[in-house]
Formats: sequence, structure tokens, C-alpha cells
Amino acid sequence: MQAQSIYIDHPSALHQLNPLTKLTFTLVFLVAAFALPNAVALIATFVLILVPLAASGGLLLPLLRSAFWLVLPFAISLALIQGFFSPGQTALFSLGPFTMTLEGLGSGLTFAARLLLALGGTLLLMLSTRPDKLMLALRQRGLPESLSYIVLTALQIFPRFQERARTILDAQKSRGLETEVGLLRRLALLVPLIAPLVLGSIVEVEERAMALEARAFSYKTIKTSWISLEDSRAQSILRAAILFFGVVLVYLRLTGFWPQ
Amino acid sequence: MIEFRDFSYRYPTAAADSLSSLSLQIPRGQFCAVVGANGAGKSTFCFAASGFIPHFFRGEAHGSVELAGKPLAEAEFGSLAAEVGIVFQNPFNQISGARFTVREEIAFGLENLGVERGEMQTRIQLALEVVDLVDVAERSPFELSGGQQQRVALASMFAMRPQVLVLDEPTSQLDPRGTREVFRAIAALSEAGTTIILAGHKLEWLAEFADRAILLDQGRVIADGDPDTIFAMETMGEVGVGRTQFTDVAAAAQRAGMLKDHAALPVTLAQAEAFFS
Amino acid sequence: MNSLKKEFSTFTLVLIPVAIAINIAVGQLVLNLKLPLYLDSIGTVLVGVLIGPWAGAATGFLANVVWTFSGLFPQAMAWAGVAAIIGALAGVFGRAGLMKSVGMVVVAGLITGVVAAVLSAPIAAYVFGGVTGSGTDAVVAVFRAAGLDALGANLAQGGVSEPFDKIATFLIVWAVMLGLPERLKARFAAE
Amino acid sequence: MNIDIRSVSFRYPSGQLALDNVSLSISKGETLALIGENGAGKTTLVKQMNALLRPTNGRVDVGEWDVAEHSTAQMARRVSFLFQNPDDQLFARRVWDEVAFGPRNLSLSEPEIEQRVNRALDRVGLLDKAESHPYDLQYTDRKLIALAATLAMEAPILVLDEPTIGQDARQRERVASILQELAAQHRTILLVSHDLDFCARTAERVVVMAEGRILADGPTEQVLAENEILDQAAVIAPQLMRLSQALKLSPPKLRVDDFVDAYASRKARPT
Repeated sequence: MQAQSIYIDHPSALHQLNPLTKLTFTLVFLVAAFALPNAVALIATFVLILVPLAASGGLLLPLLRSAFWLVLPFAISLALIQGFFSPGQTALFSLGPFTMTLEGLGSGLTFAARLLLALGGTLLLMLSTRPDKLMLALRQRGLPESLSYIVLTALQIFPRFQERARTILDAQKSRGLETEVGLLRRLALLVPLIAPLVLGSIVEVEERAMALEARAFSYKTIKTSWISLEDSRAQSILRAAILFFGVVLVYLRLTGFWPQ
Repeated sequence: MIEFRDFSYRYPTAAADSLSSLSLQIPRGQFCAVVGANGAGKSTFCFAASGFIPHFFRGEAHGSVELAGKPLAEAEFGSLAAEVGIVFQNPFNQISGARFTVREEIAFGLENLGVERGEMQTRIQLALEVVDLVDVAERSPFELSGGQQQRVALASMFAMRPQVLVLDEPTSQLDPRGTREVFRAIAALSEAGTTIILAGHKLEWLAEFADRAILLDQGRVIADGDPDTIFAMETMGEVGVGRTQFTDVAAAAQRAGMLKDHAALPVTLAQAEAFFS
Repeated sequence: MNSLKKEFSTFTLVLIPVAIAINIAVGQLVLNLKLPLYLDSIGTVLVGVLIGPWAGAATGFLANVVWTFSGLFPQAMAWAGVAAIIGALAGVFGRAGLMKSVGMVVVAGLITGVVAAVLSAPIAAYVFGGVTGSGTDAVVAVFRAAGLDALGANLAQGGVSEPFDKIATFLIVWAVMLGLPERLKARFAAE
Repeated sequence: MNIDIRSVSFRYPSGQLALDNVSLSISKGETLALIGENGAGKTTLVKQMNALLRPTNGRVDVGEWDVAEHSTAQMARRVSFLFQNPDDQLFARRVWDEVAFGPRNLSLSEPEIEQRVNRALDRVGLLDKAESHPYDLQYTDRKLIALAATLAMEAPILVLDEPTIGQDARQRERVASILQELAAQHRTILLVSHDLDFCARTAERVVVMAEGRILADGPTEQVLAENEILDQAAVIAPQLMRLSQALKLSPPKLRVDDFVDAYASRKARPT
């Protein structure tokens, strides 16, 4: 598979699920991340629902690893900034004029838990779903083919553009361009480095457009699809159930059933 | 059959015609090589033969280019792809990127044409076999070598079953191995009955496979006929296209009075061997 | 709807993924050069200015979808709306003829930067608890220490960095457009 | 200025070993062609010479400079590089400014820059296009602009990566004559190319690479006659080599005039 998507192939029921079903899971995880009241509820949802789901797809380790590295910098910033600067009474320790409070630290860690659940839910979808299949599922629900083309193509060509940016840097250095210079002179480097990338790519757009036309992209007919997606009545019931659960969470939040 | 009828064309910002008063016919099933110096009009010829002029490039066109008696200019652009395919020199630009494996990439054009799945399967398999890519069918086209990518482009076109396949310098970015792979694949498509129009510089390969050669200079056809004859002409050198070294040594030997003047100059290795023996 | 259709010719459709790839590649390059800028919306602004607001908005939005899918930056989805508005603004400024002189280009960049800062701050504050998990959090901390709340601190931080970044972005796009060859200018005029 | 590559190995961060203990000495004034399949390590090797890549093991000297102690920008005074794709470097609005970019980086005086740029543009035949936008010209002309930019550096060593891709006979002829002129000025030229017909007529020495190693190194006529090695490196022998071998012309002749002379003298010889 492509290095530029984080999908991991694995023969599991989770992988086999219709992408819309997994997308629904993700949406509700996102809703839950901001509707649930406290760190305990958030972590419990992560551990009791998200973790088993990931494990069933053989994705537990990759998910935990990615989620950890994504959330860690947030958690550090949140602990420090909220801990020191959010209102609270219970002082833990002081650093100069600033005091870390238990309440501040708690609110920071609650936010970190929200992000953990939200990012974990997003990662679950991406690790278990080929992007083209997700796009196909959305196309079948009316997403224009053109949007799917843009996303999938960009996803596959950008590594090549990164490579090209490196080549341009090499080419200009070989022409005597010094890059280890002061800030202002480094800003001046941007033109010889960015202009070839942009110009060269725009020049190629014409050829890419012709190549796409040659593949009958503008042919007016009902398009067919080579890859197919599994779906079932059971899955659509499941989707409805998860969505209902999401709506309930929002309702409970909005009605103040849970304390803020 | 493709027919140019007194066809001229000028690009929007250009000062001169890129093609002027072209009249010629390319019969169905022919493998036609288009040669000429850079700037002689080869690419423009390719765009005109595939309908991109006037549908994609604006500018000024006179006369007409017809496919099976119908002017391309009057055809609906979106549906032309079903009849004429085109392959360019840079393989990277031709992979749509909208699909993830070679097999799916070939399917992309068929999906757009609305071909149903069973039929797709047959066509893709055949295309993979003809260009010899069965082994990499499930790989990402972006992981392949240039020669393989170019064959993906050929297979993608071939699966769409166009009458005519136009190729604009399809091997100029490739290494010798890639060039050989691609020429063999093109020859296989030609065997399968596709009309081939190929613009390029690699005379040794063209001489081996082409049925006919058209020599362009400054937008005009200055020679048209059997590749062996055209490629050996002195004019080739005069207009900047050059000849194979087989031809060059034979011509030099002849000039030095070593060999009979009336013998036809060789273009390929086999011909040169016979010439000198 | 007509203008929407017109903006999405095959040429535009092909340009957008290329522009998204430019966003990512330039963003990476700037990171490697250790410059205090992001410049990760050059492609978005370029499409907006060259094609129009709808195309610019689509580029910005979808760029963030691609960032998310790539796994490089999954949280990008949260900012997709802001990115779309940046692209749309570029389109509006392009249509209004603001890409004509350095002065006007700077103004366009400045306005875009301010709008981006104002729209980003609530997302940073309410979705991410007022941090980004990167070096700019130090700046946020300074504003928090000065007594601002999460929203205010993020607004202040964005208010400092976004206008600079967007002015630089607009200037680079302007320079690139000035440098377009005649052949391509004719192509874009026709689109 | 000699180039001395001693036991250089190079491993990419991905773990791939691209150069495996390569040693190569190139003397001042030599024209050397580096051939082999894509991925054989040719580009990785030449990038060691101007510090674009630094060896994992081993050492590279250019003249008395240890490359390890210099930046690529500094090396540009000694090694001038032509990249394969001109579109990876062109950014100026005028051909003239594009060619002047390198000399400006060398902090030369304006009159000196002007001389160099005009000379280089004249040499590639584009002086009359000096005011044009590079992208309004054809791809093969842009290749010549990039070549002019390389020439304008006036470095003692030139590395040219595929200078003839897509070019027609007239353009190849021009590049060949430029190489001959540079050779006459005792500049060292490293030609990385798949165009073996071109290498055969311009290079006096050929190095064949495969899988990060040097398979063969020697005089052009000798190396290009080794069919097994060429097969192994997946390259096809130049046309005149194949004809020489078919006619059992020994030693083989790779230039048209030499070939005809050799053939004539063989014919004259009684059998």
C-alpha cells in the first residue's frame, strides 16, 4: 500500500466493514470527545470501546503508538498552560510568580483526554480504511467524483512533490546558493526555491489535464466502479444505532444533564 | 482512418503556424512514425490527431482533421477519449493518481466510460498481458520504474479500445531497458490492430516497427513514405533530425567510394551488416 | 451555480491536487530551512487568485482532508473551514484586482491573516484547549501569563503570526504570478 | 584538478545501500561517462563530489579539498552540476537572469558576470533568446539554458546528468561540440547518461555501475565491447559497437570516420 496513507492492511471484520459504518463510529467518537463531562468518562470510552475496536482490527499497537505521539505534545502544553494559568484554588507548587493548581492541571488533562478520544477515533478510521474505499462510499452517497479525484490524487502525488522540493534545493545549492545564512537572507532564498516548484508544476498541469481527458474523465455517462464495497442491512441498522447514541450524548450535554 | 485536410494551426500566443496546410491520410491499423527536429511540429501533430486541438488548445485552426469521416472539431470532446488515446513523454503526469493499484488505474478509464464490471475484468486482464504487466498488477503505479509506468499508461489506453493511439515521445525520458519494454508493448498494441501514430527520435526502434514515416519541418510534411527510405534520406540531417549511425557510416563509406552508389543506405543493424558484407 | 461550474473545469480539477501537493512540499521546505513561517497555503492562495473563490475554498478545505488522511497531521480536519475561507478570500481579492501592486498584495495578505487569526482562535481555544502542541505555545503562555484567557491568548498569538505568514504567502504568490510565462497566462485567462 | 574517491559507501536513511565501497580516481582533463541502469548508484556517486550527499564511509577529495570540509555552495566553485530536469532549477523571468544566478552566487563582478553569461548563452546557441521567459521556450531549449547556467560557473569540473534527453541531432551535435571544447580546455567532465551513442563519441573512459558497485572501468572502446557487462548493467551497446562486432571489426570503432577508415583498410588488405 501507499506510504502516504497510514492504512494498514489486515484481514479483519473491522477492515471489512463498510467505510460509512466506520465513518459513523468516528463521528460519534468526535461527538463524545466534546460531549462527555470528565476525564474518567473520556478515558473509559477510549479504553472500553475504542481500544477493543482497534484490537479487533489488529490495529491496537499502531493506534496507541500514533495516538500517544500525537497527544503527548498537547498534553505537555495543556498541563503547563492550563495548570499555571487556569483558575483554581488548590495550589500544588509555585514557579516564580505563577502557581500550578490542581484544578488547572485537571482541566488541562481533561482536554488532553478529549483530544485522545477525538484523535483515536480519527485514527481508527484511517488505519482500517483504504482512502479510495472511503471516497467510493461517499461517492455512492452523492459526493462528486471530482472531489474524490482531488483528494486521492493529492494524497498520492505529494510525496513526489516533496522529493522535487529537495531536488530543487540540491540544484540551487549546486549553483552556489548558500543556505546556512542569517534569517533575512534565508527569507530571500524562498524565491529560487519555491518558484521552480510552482512554475514547473503548473507547466505540467496542462499535460495532466490532457491525460485525464484521455481517460474519458469528461465522458457523459453513468460511471461504473471496479472496486466494490460490502454493505448490509445489519450495518445500516448499526449505523443508525451509533448515530442515535451520538444524538443522545449531545442532548445530555445541551440539557446540562452533566455538570460542566 | 485519420485524415488531415489542408489543416493549419497556430497556438494562441505564437507568431507563426505550428502546422501548415497538412493533407494526408493514415489508414486503419497503420503504425505511422512522425519524425522531425524539436520545434518542427511533432507534438502539435499529435494534439491535432487526437482532437486536443481544437478542443483543449485554443488558437487558430483552418481545414480539418477527420476520424472515420467525421471532423474531430465537431465531435463531443468528452466522448473522443473512447476513440482516440494519447500517451505523453512524462509517465508521472499520466498516472491519474485517483486509483491505488495498476489494475485499478487501468480500470479508471473504463469506469469513466461506464463499462460494466465483467467486461472490465476481461479488458484489464488482456491489457495487462499485452504490455506485460501482469506481475505488478496489484502494486502502486507510483512504485514502478519509468518504463513500467509508461506501460501502465499504454495499457490504460488500450483497455479503452480506441481506434487510434497517439504517442508523443513516449520513450524520451526512459533508460534503454525502459525504451525496449515500451517499444515492444507498442508493437504488441499495433499487432492487436490499433492504429499507432508515434512521434519520436529513436529511429532504430521506429525503423524496426513502423509501416510508414512522416518527416516534418517547420510545420510542413517534407517527406512521407517507407521508414527505411525516409530515415536514410540526406534531408534528415539537413533538417536537424539526424540519422542512425548505421546510415551515417554507410553514407560515409559510399562517399569515400568504397561501396556501390546505388545500394540503399541501411537504417538498422541488420541492414548495415548486409550492406557492409 | 454557474460560476461554480465554470470554475471547475478539468484544468482546475487537475490544478487543485497539484496545489495541495505544493502546500505540503513548501510547508516541509520552510520547516527544513528553519524559517519562522508556515507558508503551507501557497497552493491554496494561488488557486484562489488564478481561478476564483470557489476553487480556492475547495483547495483549502481538501488540503486539510489530505493532511488528515496522510497521517502526517490528523488534527488538520479541525482547521479545514479556516483553510477554505483563506482560499475563498484569495479568490475574492484576485477578482477584485487586488493582486496588482505590492501595496495591495500586502493589504490582501494582512486582511487574510487577520481573518485567519480570528477564525482560528476559537478552534484552538475550544477544541484544543488553547494549545497547538508546538513551539507557538510558548507565545500563548506569555499571553496567558499576562492575564488573557485561552481565547484571548490564542487570538493574540494568531494575531502576531498569521498576518506575517499570509503577507509572505501572498507576496510569494504574487511574485510567481508575475513570473508566469505568456503561454500560461493565456491559458489561465481562458479558464 | 583530480577527483579521488576512496572506498566510499553510502547508505540512505531508508537503509538502502546505494554505494558499496566504491573507489574511483579521475584525472584532470578526463571525459568520463558513467553508465548503468536507473538505481545503479550513478547519481548517488556524483552527488558525493559536491557534498550534496556525504559518504557513510570513505573519503572524497576534489583537488586538495576534502569534500567533507566544504558545503555544496563552496564546492560550486570547483564542481558545476547539470541536473537532469531543467524544470527543477529554472525560476527567473529572463533566460539571461537564470544563467546569471550561479555566477552571482559566486560574488563575481558585474562585468565578469555579464561576460560569462553572454559567453555561455552564445555557446548553447540561445543568445538571441536571452530576454525570453524560459518557460515560453521548449523543454529541450530549457535543457540548454540549464547547460548554459552550468557553463557560466566556469568550474574546472563539470558533472552533466543526462544532457541529451529528448534532444534532436542538431542539439546533440551542439552539446557534443561543447564537451569537446571543454575537454580541449582541460576541464574534467563526468557524463552520466543512458545515451551510449553519445557517450561513445564524447567520452574517452567509461565506468559501468550496477547495484552500487563499479562493474567495469576503462577506455571507452574496451569497456563498451564487453557485452556481458553491458547486459548485466542493462544497457544496450552503441550502434557502431554493435556493427563493429557484427562485422568482426577489431578493435571496434565508435566514431563514423574511424569506422570508415578501419573498414577501408580491412577491405584493402588481401584476405
